[in-house]
Amino acid sequence: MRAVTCGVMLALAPSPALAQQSPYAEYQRMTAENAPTELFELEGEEIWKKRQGPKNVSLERCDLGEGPGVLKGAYAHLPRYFADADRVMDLEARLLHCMMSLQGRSREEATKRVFGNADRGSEMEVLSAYVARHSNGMPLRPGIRHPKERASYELGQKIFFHRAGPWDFSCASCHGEEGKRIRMSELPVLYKPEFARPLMATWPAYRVSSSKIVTLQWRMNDCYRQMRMPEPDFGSETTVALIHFMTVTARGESYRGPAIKR
Amino acid sequence: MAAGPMRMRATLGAGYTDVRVLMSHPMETGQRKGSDGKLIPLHFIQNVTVKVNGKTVVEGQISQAISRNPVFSFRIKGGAKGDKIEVSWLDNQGETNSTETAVA
Amino acid sequence: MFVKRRGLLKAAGALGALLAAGLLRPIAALAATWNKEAFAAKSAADALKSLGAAGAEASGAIAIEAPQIAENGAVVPIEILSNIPGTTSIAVLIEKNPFPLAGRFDFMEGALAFVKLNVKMGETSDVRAVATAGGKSYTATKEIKVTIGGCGG
Amino acid sequence: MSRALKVASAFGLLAACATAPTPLTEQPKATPRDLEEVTATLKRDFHARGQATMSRVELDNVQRICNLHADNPPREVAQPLEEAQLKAIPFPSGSLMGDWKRGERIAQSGRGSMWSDKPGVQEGGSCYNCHQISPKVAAFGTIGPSLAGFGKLRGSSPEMQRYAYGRIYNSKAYNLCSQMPRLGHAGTLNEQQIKDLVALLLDPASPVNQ
Repeated sequence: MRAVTCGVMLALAPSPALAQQSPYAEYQRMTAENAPTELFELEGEEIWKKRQGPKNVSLERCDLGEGPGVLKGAYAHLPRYFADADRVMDLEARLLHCMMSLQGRSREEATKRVFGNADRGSEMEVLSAYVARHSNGMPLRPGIRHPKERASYELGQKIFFHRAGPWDFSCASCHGEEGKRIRMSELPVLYKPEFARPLMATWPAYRVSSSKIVTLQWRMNDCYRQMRMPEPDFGSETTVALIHFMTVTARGESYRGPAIKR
Repeated sequence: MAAGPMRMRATLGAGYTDVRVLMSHPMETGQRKGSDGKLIPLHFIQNVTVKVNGKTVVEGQISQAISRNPVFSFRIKGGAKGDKIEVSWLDNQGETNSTETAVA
Repeated sequence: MFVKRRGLLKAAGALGALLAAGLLRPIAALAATWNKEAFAAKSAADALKSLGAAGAEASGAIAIEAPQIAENGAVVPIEILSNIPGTTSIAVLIEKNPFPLAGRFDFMEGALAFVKLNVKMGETSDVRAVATAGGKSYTATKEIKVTIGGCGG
Repeated sequence: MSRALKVASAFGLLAACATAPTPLTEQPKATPRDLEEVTATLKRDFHARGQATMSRVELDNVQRICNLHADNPPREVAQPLEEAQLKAIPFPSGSLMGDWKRGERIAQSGRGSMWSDKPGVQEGGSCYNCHQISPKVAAFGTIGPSLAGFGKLRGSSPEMQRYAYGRIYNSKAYNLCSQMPRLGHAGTLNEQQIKDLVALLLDPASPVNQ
């Protein structure tokens, strides 16, 4: 009861109309209406149902937190703590977990090609689009009650502001001050709810400039590349904590993806 | 990329049926370089045909200026639940694909 | 990996080889025509001439819905509706593209003169819609600004 | 539902969500323990790729101090560190003005020092990502100040050349917790490339000063 009340109340909290202020708002609305995301969701559905791995089973019994095989609302409640893995997982970490535990695949094999390209998407990308679609219209309510969820949120916050690497960058170097741009790209201040909300509610997304679905694990990876840091492991505690931190900051926002990004 | 799946939705609107169709296609302009540094040959859909219950209602001719993974919306006058909508395409390399759905 | 090649005409042996070589057009397959001359035109005026729509008259009855500013020229959504009675075709031209004609749609009995599509734009340009009705041509334009963005990643 | 809860929801308050953390309103300061924890986490969760080796995870003293003070260290802490950074800049002798045309190319390019780049120095300063520079270039970032008219306002004296060179080589020598990378110190740009950027800023013929 308490959790439900919480979610409803948060959903009532006003969401600032930030997107409307952008000169690109009209473009973003029209591209979202006419995006080819469904094509990728369809591919994701095929992968979800495809028998794979040494155990030759599909992912249809994968428990994304709402029970084995339950897709509705699963994405809106991630990242969250999973007792079977004793850690907080985001969607991609959880999908990887299912590939390993259900399908019997090795981590090495399952993560060989997590980020695809325009010519060929990755399993992880199309699966993310497929799963996320089933949370459309539902408020983001990531886990925050379990001590490990709390710890993950706090770790994410610390990492967000942690400057390191040859260019001395933290996430906040680009996403810490209002009204800034990189080239023509507007930079959301991702530790503030009014910025995190519209952003986190639209991942994963079809990225126009790369003609494919991009995921949050990819976003973390590519930010660290441009921060001149070494590469984070796919689905690691670091990337999950950052995603968790930003999703908790955005909590209550209605999920409206997979969307479209520049 | 080879041409891939299609997806279509046909929904009753105010006085018309809205047909939204998605096509998986690279729509190569012939100007883009691949990872090997060589130009990727021109490869794009040239013809799009919409049929309602077997009768052609829209014939489209398009160029490489249509975005990768094309998405089109058309509107069919009137329409009723269960009407069969079929969309097909043909590209400059002779590949073709089609999909059909019933108006929902 | 999971991209399918469905209904590949090329697979049909000798016929496929001819098709691939461009020696035969698969007219039988789709009864398709493609106005090569109009699509090869390097100016909007030449393209319109090839379409038989030179001297189209400006019309307020053609509605073009498109964003004023596009964040990425690779995908620019455009929606065109002709309210001119008896419209039988709509052509879409991106004036500043190397080959301006992006598409031409013929509407038969049963279809509204409406199309929504995504086009590529190399730069800021007028988008022109040309409708034909009763053997006459009508036109409307809308400017779309295209910006580029990103930090090379 | 209790009366209190009804009141809370009527006002849209979050009182029922005692477990939900309060969002931050500003950048927090890290503690020395936080830095240890985060560095250890990154060491565990990251791997070397290409030129991006794991040594990049280790903090130097400048990063440490900026993290501990939320980028706003007290003057007495910042000053000695800035001085040490300044002293370590290897200023070349003679003119520091290179070729502004090459400088413009370097300013435009975002390449260099990434795991996806070829090792060694690339022709990339990423300058337009954060600064307006040549007024002709419309796609510029705004994280740093506009540099349009930089030399026109300041001239191109040897002192100004030295300042511009130093600022590009190691911005932290002038403002300890500046968001600008230490492009020379980090090995992203070499001496000639920094001279070319100095020319882009100061040369009267550069588009920056038109």
